[in-house]
Amino acid sequence: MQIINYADEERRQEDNRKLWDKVTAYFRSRSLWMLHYCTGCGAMELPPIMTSRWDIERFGIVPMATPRQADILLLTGYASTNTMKRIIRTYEQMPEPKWVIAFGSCTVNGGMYWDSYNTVNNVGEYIPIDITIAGCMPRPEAILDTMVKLMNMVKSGDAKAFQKYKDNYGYYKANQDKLFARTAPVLESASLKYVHNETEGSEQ
Amino acid sequence: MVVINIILYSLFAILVGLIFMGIGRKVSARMHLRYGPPFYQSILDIFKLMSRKSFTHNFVMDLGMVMALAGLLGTMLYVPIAGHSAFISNSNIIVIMYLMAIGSLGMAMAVTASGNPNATIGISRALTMMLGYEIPFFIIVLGLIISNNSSSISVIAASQAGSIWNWNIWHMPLGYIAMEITLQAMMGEKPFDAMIAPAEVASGPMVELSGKYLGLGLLTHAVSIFVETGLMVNFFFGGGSNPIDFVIKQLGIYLIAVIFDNIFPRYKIEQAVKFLWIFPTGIAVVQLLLLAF
Amino acid sequence: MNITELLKDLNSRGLEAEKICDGEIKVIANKDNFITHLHYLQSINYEHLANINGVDYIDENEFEVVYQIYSYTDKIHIIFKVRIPREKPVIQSIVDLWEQAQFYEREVHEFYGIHFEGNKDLSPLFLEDWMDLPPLRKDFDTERFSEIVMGSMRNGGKK
Amino acid sequence: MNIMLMLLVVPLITAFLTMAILKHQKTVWTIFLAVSGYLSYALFTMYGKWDLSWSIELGFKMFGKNVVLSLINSPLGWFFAFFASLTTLLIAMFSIAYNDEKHDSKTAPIWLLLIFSNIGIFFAKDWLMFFIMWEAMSTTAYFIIAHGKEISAKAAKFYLSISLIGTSTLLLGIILVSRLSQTFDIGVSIDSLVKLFSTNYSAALLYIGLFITTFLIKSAIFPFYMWPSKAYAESPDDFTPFLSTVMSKYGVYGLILFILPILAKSDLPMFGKISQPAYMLAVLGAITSVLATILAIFQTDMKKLFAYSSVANVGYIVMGLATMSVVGIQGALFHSVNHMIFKTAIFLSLAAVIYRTGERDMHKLGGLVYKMPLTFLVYLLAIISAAGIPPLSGFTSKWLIVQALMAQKMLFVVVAMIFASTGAFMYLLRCLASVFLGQLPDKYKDIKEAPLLMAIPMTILMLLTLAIGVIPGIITKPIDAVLTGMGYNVEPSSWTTVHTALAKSDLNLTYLFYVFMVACVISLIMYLISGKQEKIDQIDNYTAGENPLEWDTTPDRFNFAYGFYQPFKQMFNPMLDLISFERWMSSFGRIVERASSALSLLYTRSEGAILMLYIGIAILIIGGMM
Amino acid sequence: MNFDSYTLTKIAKNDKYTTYDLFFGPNHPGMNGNFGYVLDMVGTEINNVRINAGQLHRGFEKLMERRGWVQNLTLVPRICVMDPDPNEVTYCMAVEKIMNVEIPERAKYLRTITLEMSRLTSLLISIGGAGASLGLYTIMHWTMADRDKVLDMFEWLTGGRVYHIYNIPGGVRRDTPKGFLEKLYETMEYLESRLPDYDSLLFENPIIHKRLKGLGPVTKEEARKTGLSGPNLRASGNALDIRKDAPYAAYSELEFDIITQEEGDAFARALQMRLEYEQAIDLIKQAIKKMPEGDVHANLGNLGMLKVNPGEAYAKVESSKGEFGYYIVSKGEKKPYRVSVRGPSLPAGFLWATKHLPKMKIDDVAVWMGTFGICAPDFDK
Repeated sequence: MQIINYADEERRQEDNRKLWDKVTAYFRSRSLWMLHYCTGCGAMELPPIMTSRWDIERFGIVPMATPRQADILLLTGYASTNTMKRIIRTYEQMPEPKWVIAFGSCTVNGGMYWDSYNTVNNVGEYIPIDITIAGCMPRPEAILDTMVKLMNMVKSGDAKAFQKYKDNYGYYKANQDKLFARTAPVLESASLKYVHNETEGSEQ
Repeated sequence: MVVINIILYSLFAILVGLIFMGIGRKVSARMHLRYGPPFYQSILDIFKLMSRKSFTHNFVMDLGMVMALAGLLGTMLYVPIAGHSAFISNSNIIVIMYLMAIGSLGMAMAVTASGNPNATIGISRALTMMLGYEIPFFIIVLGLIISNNSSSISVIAASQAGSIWNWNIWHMPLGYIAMEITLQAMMGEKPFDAMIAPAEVASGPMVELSGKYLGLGLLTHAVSIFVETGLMVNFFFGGGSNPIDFVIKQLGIYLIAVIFDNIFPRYKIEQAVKFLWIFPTGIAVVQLLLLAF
Repeated sequence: MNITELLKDLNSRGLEAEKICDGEIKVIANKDNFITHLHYLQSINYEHLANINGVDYIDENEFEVVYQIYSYTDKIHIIFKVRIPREKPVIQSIVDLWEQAQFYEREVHEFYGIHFEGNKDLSPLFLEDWMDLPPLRKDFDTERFSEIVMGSMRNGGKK
Repeated sequence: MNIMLMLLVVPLITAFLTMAILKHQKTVWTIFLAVSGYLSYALFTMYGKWDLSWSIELGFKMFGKNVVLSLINSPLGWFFAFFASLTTLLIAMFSIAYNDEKHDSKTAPIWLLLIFSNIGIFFAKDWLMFFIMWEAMSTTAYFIIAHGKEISAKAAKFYLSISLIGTSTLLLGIILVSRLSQTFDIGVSIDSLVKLFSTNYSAALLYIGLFITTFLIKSAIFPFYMWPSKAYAESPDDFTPFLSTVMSKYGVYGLILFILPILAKSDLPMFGKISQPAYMLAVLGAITSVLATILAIFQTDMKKLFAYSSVANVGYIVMGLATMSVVGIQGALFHSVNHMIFKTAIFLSLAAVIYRTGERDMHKLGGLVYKMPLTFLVYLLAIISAAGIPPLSGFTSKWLIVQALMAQKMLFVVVAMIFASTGAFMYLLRCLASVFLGQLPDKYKDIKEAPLLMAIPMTILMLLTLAIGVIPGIITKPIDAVLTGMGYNVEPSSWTTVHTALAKSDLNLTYLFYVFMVACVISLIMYLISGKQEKIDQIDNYTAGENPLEWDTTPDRFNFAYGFYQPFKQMFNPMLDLISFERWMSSFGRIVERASSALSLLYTRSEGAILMLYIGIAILIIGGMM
Repeated sequence: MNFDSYTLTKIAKNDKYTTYDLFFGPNHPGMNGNFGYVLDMVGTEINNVRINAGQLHRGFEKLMERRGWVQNLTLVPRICVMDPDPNEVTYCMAVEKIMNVEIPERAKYLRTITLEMSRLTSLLISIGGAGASLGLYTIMHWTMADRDKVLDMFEWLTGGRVYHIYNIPGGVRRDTPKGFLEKLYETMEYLESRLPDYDSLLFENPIIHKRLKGLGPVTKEEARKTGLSGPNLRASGNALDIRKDAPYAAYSELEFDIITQEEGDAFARALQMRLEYEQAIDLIKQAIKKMPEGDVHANLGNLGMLKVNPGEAYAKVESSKGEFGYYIVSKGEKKPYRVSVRGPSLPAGFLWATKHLPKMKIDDVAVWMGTFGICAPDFDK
């Protein structure tokens, strides 16, 4: 699957953005609403940044109840297969423009769950990520820093992952199908031994 | 000329409402021991919401949200702002009460059109709450009307002109207390915010609103803040001698509501209605009887 | 009842009971009549079922279903073990004794493929559309699975 | 021929004519439409000609005079008759489309008889005419409600048994009053009752009490507010609007015709600013509207819901009347017309829904806006009007009534009024949300918009409610005539402004509409300049991240409509037991029912027997008088 | 007229259009954690509930069989994010039981301190969360701010804010930094001074009383029989606490009483959390005062190459949510043969959900979860 290289194209676009776009980008960057969805254990560091100590509302970032209202989707930590399905549905329900922040090492390469049968290794294969934060789990300062970085990216028009999703939908869809639309067992061992149990079950 | 006036007044109300919301957020942040967003945050939010893409389920959603804002703007135009208003009218209270219902109707229509049960539950709660607060509110208004023998807000506001001691808050303190509680419910602040309870029905009516629909919803809310606090100023605080005085009084009233909002959890809807029908209504009835006999 | 009395009592009922440490014993029961023993234990105030878990003894070609039982009065924890053959992983359900067992049994069923006779609802609880071997069996290779489906790489792909 | 007589004769003759060709349904209903068109036109031409009358002397004497059956074109009667026939005209148009093979109720001839009695009631000059027509109306309505269905027949019997009480009290009242005034003339009897009030207060109270009972029963005012929920719900869907809007006004008409002048002219003990009997009436109206509102909120059947809504609206009208002030009566009359218009629009749009879906329970419907947008729009404007929201017509009349109540310092009555009209908002929106909005169930995926013949009357009604809302003069001008005819001194009302008794409280409705439109434009501009919207499927909803289809959640199972106000209802549960008169009313009704069913067996077999009944009753009454 | 609320379930059975599905979680503001219930509703009342778990399933038990004894220490705290230390301690205790190792006295006290600090952080979230689910966000902000004070102490002691991996088989990783205990004592005093504020805002609030009293009652016997543990068990009147019944760490040397409530309803559970929070502060203070000097870990050789002799053991710890139990089977290899985790939330989250939620109003679900302290990852594993 061909992936369009955005780096150059965006830089070219940067110059001839209209004033109106610049203004909207500024407003958008100052009012990022994040979806209140704790997908993994990284969500534990969200309450501190939202509350008194770090107070992310200073930047206009507030949690929102439903994907319809939100601008940012936070993937807080590992995404299990079940969660990934819900994340994709949630992401597709969000109106554009929308951004995704991936938290923690486990969203990049699986982290300590790299060999688990139920967690996705690289979240970026299924939905486009704008920024990834390293660490397990990332410290609030890191999250805050990322948020500010995202704000700057939005302001300068660099955060265009949602565009990437639209343009390369085939690639993402194929990966998603590989994960969810399984019709047969993956490993050979399954066909040998699991059948027995099924018939056993129906006899009861 | 009247059209230009109407537009200017509408923009003024929207702006004031939005800045109030921002200040309200700042004040709640301070109560939470936080720094809080800038006071113009709500304006940024509105701009962002209006400029982004949004989803609609059918034309009723569009119609409803436009109707909601139009209704509230229409209501706002009937509220005299320190004796000024966009056009010459009698600013009849009953008209205002019924005009405000357009806002609720539009909102209710728009969100139930999405077909999300969460939204519908929210609307059923909002309407129940409306029945809850209209009763005490109307009894208080009735007291004012009876004592002034006019259902015009301008007359009520003008009757309090002169000294600070002419304000109705001193003449009918019980009515003021009842109104303060009722206002909390009218503005949908806690403990009477069962309709938008995020933890229960995922923000209720707002659940399916995206982009500009939510933006229009927020604008409606901003105007409703302006209208409700404006009514309060006209009823009990002498209506203000100039627009700045008026807005400062409104802000004071709004901040009281915000402070209460931050120290109470929410009632269940039936508890809220029961509360509203017992305490504020009881107080208002006592006040009404004192005025009438 | 203290721990020695309990051991004696259980042994006299034909169970292999053995002390692990203070306040903790393990008991091995037969798959045919373990329910009567659990019934008995429950009647002598072993009322807390902490967990049910499976162990896959693949070398011995057996599954072990372990019931963690505790008495609030005696303060003794019993690791109550029942072995069943791997070819025919069927065991009786104890839903009638402890209500929460239905969920523990569903979990064991999902992760080991052990069938609990008498548990009405053994539908999957955690995994969606799972078609492979039950994952906690020793012969399920999670790394291989992850490699094929999620494209995982050892050491992050570095040799 | 005398035009007054024509008004009576045309429907009567066509009634028998259509009976002969009952098999050709379309023709029958077209004739029905033509007759109602003729009546509306004739009535329209009669406006201002207040000296039209017709009378016939019967061949026997009573009280030393020849007994006369007479009609007169009074402004009050004209007012009700004209708007009633206008409503009928629109319903008739709807009925042509509605009564196809599947929904045929074969009620056109009887309905024509009902219209005949309708005209008679509104133009009757003497009690004899009034009673005959009243009785005819009650009986014919029974047949239409029954319309050959088991369940409807039951409801109809219930209705008939309640009506029987009404007619018997009316008969008793007429006998007593005629004896007192030595004539059947209504005008004279008013004066004699006024005289009686100054001499024998309690006797006079008893006399008017008999009449009031009749009128309250007909208008379903407390304590008789239960029967509409049965009768309205089970009657033919196209007849329900007539039943609810026109027939509920007979009681109101009676009150204005007979009770109000007596109360106004007599010297009565006062309570605050108004007389005690009037206050009692206001309280009854208040109780009715509050109870009916509460009951309407909890209905699941949409026709029952609006049956209670009608009761509540008649409650408002009675409240307005009871103020005895110009503004109040103006409001009451205005609301009578408004109620005819918006309630007809509501019932017609619901009939269109029932016509297409065959379902009456609100929770089984949903999302019909996708399929029937015009019906939705009609319903929407109708409920905006019904909820009394400006700039539509319902607001004006409610506003007038509220202003009148406040001016008369009827404090708790006006609070009840506000309660009822806010509660109205709740049930009106419930039906909107459950029937037209929400998720469209799979089985209604391929229904169509209402047919053209249904759409036309609905659209006319929609425009009418808007026009009256913006230019209230359309109604207030005729009301001026009515009020003048009743002896009130009124200034001619303006086209745009409505006046009240309170200081500085007049309201210019055209201006209000204008302001609202400007606000709409501002709001629309905001909507248009903001970002683009994308239309998405109805099931593409926030479901907490889940795919609803994985949990077998089809649109049918994703629609909150049942138990809409359940938490609110739980507050009222203990009270609902108390106010549910239905139990004792129905047990009472059953006794009467049994008696009446024996009687009804005689004539349910064929429609022609109605005439026999008429004649029999007329002879009975006149014989009783002798 | 039909009195539908009287026979809602009957109506739901006869008329399929009366019911509808409402998705409560995973992406729902009222849900704590990535977990969900699919509610079958009649009106605003719940008719039936389907459990939607597994969103956090990572296969810990499988992964632990593939990793070394000490490597597993990085996995275990992730089983319960809110309250990670009990997992570490339980795992270590199970290993120590099999190896038959006695840990040094000071290590015992340090374990006690970390456990209780962890309990504080978890209870602060629970209390704040219970408030937030009723719309009282102020208390949420306050508790989170105070929780950060505890997290700072954790950071000083262990280097990590949320996951500490401080406890290792044989004791704790390292001794306290200089001045740590004094600062911790001060922090505890600060936390204690905040309690009146919480009380006046949350526990003495009449609306809270109105909302919580009588909600989701659990009787004394039911609580014991259905496997509830921790605060939920004690809120129903059972004076049972693992810290007393099977003392571990230094609990046998500290003075404390088992706090119980009688009512067993949501308010009792919330109050129980509040009282145990106070008790935890007191326990930390006691532990600081009684802290002996000495080693902080027993010598087990090179921990990276740790081999555990064959055997099996079940160890359990009283966490802020209840009993955390680890059943470990060792075959004498570098890796455990089987680790089975008993999370405390399953009885409440699954069994009591099916018992309590039907007939409950949608209004109460979030706060019902909040007072039960349901933590999804510990049953999803």
